Amino acid sequence: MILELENISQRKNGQRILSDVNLSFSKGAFFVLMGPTGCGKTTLLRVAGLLDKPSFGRMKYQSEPIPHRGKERLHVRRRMATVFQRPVLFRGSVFSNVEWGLRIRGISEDEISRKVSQVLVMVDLEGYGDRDSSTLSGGELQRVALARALVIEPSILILDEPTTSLDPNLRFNLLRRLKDLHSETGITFIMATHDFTDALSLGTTGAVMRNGRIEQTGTIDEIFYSPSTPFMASFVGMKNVFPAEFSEDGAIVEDLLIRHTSNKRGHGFLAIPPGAIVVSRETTVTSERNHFAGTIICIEREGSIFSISVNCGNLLMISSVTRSALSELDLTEGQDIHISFKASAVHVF
Amino acid sequence: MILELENISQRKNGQRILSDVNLSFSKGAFFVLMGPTGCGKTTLLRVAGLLDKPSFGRMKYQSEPIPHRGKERLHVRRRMATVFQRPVLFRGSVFSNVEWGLRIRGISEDEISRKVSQVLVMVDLEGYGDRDSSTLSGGELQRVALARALVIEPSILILDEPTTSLDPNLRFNLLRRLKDLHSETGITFIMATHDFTDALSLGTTGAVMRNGRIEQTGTIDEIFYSPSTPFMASFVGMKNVFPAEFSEDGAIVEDLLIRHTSNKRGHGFLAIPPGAIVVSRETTVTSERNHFAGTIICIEREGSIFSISVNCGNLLMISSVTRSALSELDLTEGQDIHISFKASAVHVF
Amino acid sequence: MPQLLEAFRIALDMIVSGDPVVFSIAFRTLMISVTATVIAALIFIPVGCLIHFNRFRGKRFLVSIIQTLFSVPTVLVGMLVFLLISRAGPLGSLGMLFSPGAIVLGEVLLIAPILTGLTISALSGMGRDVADTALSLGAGQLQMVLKVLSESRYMVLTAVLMGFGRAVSEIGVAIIIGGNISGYTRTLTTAIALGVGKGETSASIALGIILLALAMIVSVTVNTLQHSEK
Amino acid sequence: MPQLLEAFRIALDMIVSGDPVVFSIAFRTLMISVTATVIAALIFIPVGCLIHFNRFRGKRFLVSIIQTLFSVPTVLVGMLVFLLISRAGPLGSLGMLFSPGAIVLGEVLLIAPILTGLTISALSGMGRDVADTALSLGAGQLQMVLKVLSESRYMVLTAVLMGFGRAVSEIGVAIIIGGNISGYTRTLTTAIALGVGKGETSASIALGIILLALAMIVSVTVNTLQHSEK
Amino acid sequence: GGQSEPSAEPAMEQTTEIAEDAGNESVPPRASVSRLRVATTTSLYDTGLWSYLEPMFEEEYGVELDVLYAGTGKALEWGRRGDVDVITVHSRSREEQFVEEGYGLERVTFAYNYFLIVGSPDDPAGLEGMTPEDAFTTLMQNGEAIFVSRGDDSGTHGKEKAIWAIAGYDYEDVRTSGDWYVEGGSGMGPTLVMADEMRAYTLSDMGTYITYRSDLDLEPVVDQGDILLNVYSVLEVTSSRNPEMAANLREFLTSETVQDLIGNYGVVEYGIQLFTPCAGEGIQGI
Ligand SMILES: Nc1ncnc2c1ncn2[C@@H]1O[C@H](COP(=O)(O)OP(=O)(O)OP(=O)(O)O)[C@@H](O)[C@H]1O
Ligand SMILES: Nc1ncnc2c1ncn2[C@@H]1O[C@H](COP(=O)(O)OP(=O)(O)OP(=O)(O)O)[C@@H](O)[C@H]1O
Ligand SMILES: [Mg+2]
Ligand SMILES: [Mg+2]
Repeated sequence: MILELENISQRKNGQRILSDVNLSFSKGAFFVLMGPTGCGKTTLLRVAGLLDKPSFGRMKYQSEPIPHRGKERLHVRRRMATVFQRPVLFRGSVFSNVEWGLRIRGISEDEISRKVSQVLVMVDLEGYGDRDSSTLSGGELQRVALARALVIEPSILILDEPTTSLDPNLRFNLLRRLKDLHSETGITFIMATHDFTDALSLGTTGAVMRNGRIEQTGTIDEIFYSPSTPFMASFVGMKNVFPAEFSEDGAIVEDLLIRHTSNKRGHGFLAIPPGAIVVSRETTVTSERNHFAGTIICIEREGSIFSISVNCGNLLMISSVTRSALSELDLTEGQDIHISFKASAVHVF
Repeated sequence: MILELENISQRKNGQRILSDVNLSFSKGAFFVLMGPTGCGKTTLLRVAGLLDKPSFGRMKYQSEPIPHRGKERLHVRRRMATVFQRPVLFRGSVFSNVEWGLRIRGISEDEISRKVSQVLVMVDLEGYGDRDSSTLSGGELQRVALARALVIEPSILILDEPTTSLDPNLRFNLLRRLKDLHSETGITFIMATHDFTDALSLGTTGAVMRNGRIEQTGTIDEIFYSPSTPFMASFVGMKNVFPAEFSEDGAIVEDLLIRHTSNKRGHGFLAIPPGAIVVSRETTVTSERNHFAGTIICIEREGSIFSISVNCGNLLMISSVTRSALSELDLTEGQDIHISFKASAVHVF
Repeated sequence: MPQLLEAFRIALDMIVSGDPVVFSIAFRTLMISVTATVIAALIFIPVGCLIHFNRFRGKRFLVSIIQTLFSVPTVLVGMLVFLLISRAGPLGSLGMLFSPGAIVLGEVLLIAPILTGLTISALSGMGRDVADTALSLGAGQLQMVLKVLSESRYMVLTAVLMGFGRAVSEIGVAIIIGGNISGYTRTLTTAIALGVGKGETSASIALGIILLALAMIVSVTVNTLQHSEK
Repeated sequence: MPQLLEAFRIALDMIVSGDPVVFSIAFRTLMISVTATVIAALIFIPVGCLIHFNRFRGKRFLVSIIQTLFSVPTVLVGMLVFLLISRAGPLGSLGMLFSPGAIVLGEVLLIAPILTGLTISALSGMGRDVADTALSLGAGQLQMVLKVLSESRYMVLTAVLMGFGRAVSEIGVAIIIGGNISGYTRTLTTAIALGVGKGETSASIALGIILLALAMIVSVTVNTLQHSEK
Repeated sequence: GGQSEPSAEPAMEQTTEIAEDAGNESVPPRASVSRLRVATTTSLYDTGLWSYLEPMFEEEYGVELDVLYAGTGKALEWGRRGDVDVITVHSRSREEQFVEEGYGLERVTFAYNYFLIVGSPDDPAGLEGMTPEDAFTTLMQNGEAIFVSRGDDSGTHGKEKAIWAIAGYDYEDVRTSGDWYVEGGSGMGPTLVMADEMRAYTLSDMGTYITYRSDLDLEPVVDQGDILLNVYSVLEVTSSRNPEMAANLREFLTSETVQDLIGNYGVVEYGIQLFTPCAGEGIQGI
């Protein structure tokens, strides 16, 4: 464990922002911190980056307690770098911004110019060195801030939503480079993000916060494919989350019997990923064990897929289909259709 | 046309930032402006919002030319509101921020408090009125900035990446409310965004910029499903874009003959959406007219789907499949497989 | 330095016993310098805004000139105003010389560069963000400027306090164009200068303490206003 | 105001003819006030930083006190330093009274509140962003403070120019603890004051013009340095 | 006020630098022992007499003479604190008190002239030719014609009070008797300017009046009367660091050559005798 947070609480203006947060970051992890806006991600990252002191709790770096002040704390802080959610650049050129972290560490001029050029290439800003930092576009600014932290080659790199202003292609390239850097150098990344694509493609472990508490922590797959609470399920985008009574026959949700593969009994929740729900005009015999008839309530475009709300008895189920499926099946609102899904697609918790 | 930009060019520090931009925004449109970072979106929105004067070109509001200074310009500007990419809040409470636009318009106290409460509910910040603006989280700040512009009820609302710091659920809700507002009030929206989901779910018309020029403008469907140039194709995420020679038989790409439904002849480009390419272990007879054998080069996770690069002769094709398809077909790197796609899925330009 | 203790004793005495002469001088001092500060602020904060928010040739040079005028000695201002309003001067017919109004005029001119220069500095520190935001929400030019000023109010208030400090503590103007006339144009500083001339060190320091007490009241008032406004 | 034209003619004459007395006085004035400003800046900009970057009880009160001291009259500072370094004072044995060094001491004290107060204002205007960024990149406390100072350098330089302006234009300290001794402690302002006392208006204004010319050189130099650095 | 024992502190170490630095304008010597400080009243300083005599004295005795000017009160205060070595002022009673208290060695008079009552040439109160006391009585009774007082406890102010006393008035009554009595609080020069601006009368020493005369529209209206006698004297300060040099300065001022120079000072420039030398003549003043 390179960094450990133990029972961290943070209060501001009498408001409890973080409650009893316990997290540990193993060396070389790419840790992704998620959660709704205002849940405390930034506050937590500021504590982790030693920029704020928590009101309560303690921290360890490589198993050594980090003191609240003094040389040792500075020493640990110097092994970290944080890129803020709303980065500010110093006045002056892009170069002078990026080199600053090296300069205060007393690196030689040669080394500085070599490293700065390298990192500028990495963030796709080759040739921007002489540009005045106040003339950059949003995405350029964000990348300079990233470069400024990367160039230090910290042991722990803390990123607070580092890719929000980037277009998808650039973002993809940049994330790939971060991933390469991660696997080459073994830097520990701690990244807050709202973007599941980023989280899934980069993260090894992660946590989801809610109201200042850690809701779930574990590997990325655990978080996305085994949400432990209804909040988690709805947070990771599972649309069809229902409370259910589990018995030997299956799960009773409202008046429907839903078959599943778990051996859970009693009260609980289940979720059916919208992508797992097949829509058809007629019922056909398949290996799917759940079949229901329903009516299309509404069809909505969500990005490049379409989300179809189907009323089955008292239950509103959402299925997502592609544009081509939509037109091939010729689906319209108000139409009667059939939905089906495999028992193994039902997530129980 | 509520707003027209004619031959707009913008220079800064001798640098050409915008070149000969022509755009018109029809009343009640939801116009989406896209393009890679640094392409000039913010610069254009500042001109459109009457915050900067272009070095060249002219503008019309409701077919009347907008003068470069004076009462009339102010009058038009007062019909607009802009939310910046990096919004700043005024010092003081959230309420005092949101009410400001109304206060300078001399709205009565009652009206002000009614409207402010309403708009705070809309951006999910009910009860935040008394909070000091400097204590907000990134996403809260962004929504206050949005509320501050919405409350004015402008005729044209200009948004420069308004949802970057929001988590997916909140973003979804907020976008839905913006859409409702759009259809209810007929406000003209001009929104820069990097997020295709936002663009697709909100936009009616749009444009993509590149290096300070308009690359393509039209309806959202035209932009996303009929890109007019290779840049556009790759920008909207079409992965399999190839130069081709078109003849009566079909299109020759490297040594493959690809069948399509267009009647284009001579040199051009074609693109095959990765989602339209079916991967199978054996060839089966289907209605698909393009069948090729190939080898899997690599499998990569991109968010919740997987991207499979397949080498067919000299051509690298990318197919995207879901997690479940991947495991059912038991695909691994190095494996020989077959790919197929319909002639109607091939986009020719 | 027994005189210091003595001075505190005298100052306390003057305050406690309500010495009418001292009180009237203190009141006059406050009136004159507050009036001068208010007038100067009303004129030169807007002037600073005008300079900051407009682009024109020679702007940087103008700012240098203003900063140069930070160094103008009070006696020089005193002399120039004297030449202006003395009987033989262009405004001689107004008969302003040796009146409290004349002191106000001189002090306004004296602190004009301070208020203008510090306003420009304050606004420069704000960047374009706030101005742009105000404009984007439909502000007219004036509303925008007022908003930016109010955002930089801490600095602007420092400027006002600095101007007040300069006005209340200056001697040159008050002596040369006020004349230090007992019961009419005598201010705390000219009274102090007089005392110093007479070698009445402790009494002079006592008056200085009273002056600082006045300044304290002003600064605490202004700070409290600023904080409560927020 | 024919005296004004006359004054310009005299000033020009003094400069062109290289009047040795005037030149030596001007040089002395510059040396004294630049020395005082540099010393005060080296001490009180850091003091301002210390106050700004630390939280403690009574901080707001301390800031009020500093702002109050904007109003300290130069004669008061003069008297206090006089009591300190006159033969009969605690530092009397140093024999500093009526020497240029004594004037420097007095001016340092005089402009201390200006430099401290304006430094605090300048830093307050920067917000926590810059400090946080510096810390997040591994800066120690001192490196962080230096970075924030350098980001607010326009304001800090205004503060320094304001301090210089106050030092170079003040009379009280220079007269009371310098003594205006010809050829030794006479500065431009005390020479002006003497001229005014003798009714030599034009010559006094001419000296004032020379003083402003000096100040102009200083302000242009400082501004040029600042812009070129950027 | 600052009472302190006239203390004799040990001479300071810096004496070595003196020889090299003496006379160098821009790099003055630092040790106070090498410098002789004389405090003089502003009116005397403003006539330029000291600038005229200073180089002669410095040449003759090889010392750096620092001439400080101030009101009589301040000059004596400096003497009490030991900050100056010699004092030249013009207020007999205060000088005598200074000597009595042990701060000064002996009051030695060396020159005199007369105070003048000056006013605008049309002489609105008709004071021309009166004695000083009659003139003041007339002013008091007239109550219209303005009189500007120095009001600063200077020697001149002291003289004015003395005249009021002889005229039979209590000074406090005069001060508070009406707007006609303007109590300035400035030096002689500014007071003359103020009187000129207000077309008022004032009491001035001759030296300052002469130097200002050309710029002002003021004429002497009363210049006769013993009470107007203005006697300058020199006092050596007891606690001086450099008593010998202080004595030298007293001797210098009272020497025959210098007495002649004082008598002739300004005659060419102003066409009038500014000072009458009186060393050893027993003229003590009032
Ligand atoms: N000084 C304060 N007083 C009161 N509440 C505060 C203060 N500072 C922060 N908060 C609240 O604490 C919560 C957590 O803030 P934080 O910035 O950590 O959120 P976040 O998870 O980073 O959100 P986002 O995704 O929007 O950036 C927010 O609701 C914020 O309003
Ligand atoms: N003053 C300037 N001097 C030189 N180049 C400038 C100046 N201002 C802007 N630019 C450049 O103009 C380009 C367009 O900037 P703009 O902010 O409009 O981009 P954008 O499309 O909004 O990008 P993003 O998506 O990153 O916000 C950028 O490359 C930027 O660096
Ligand atoms: Mg945050
Ligand atoms: Mg932008």
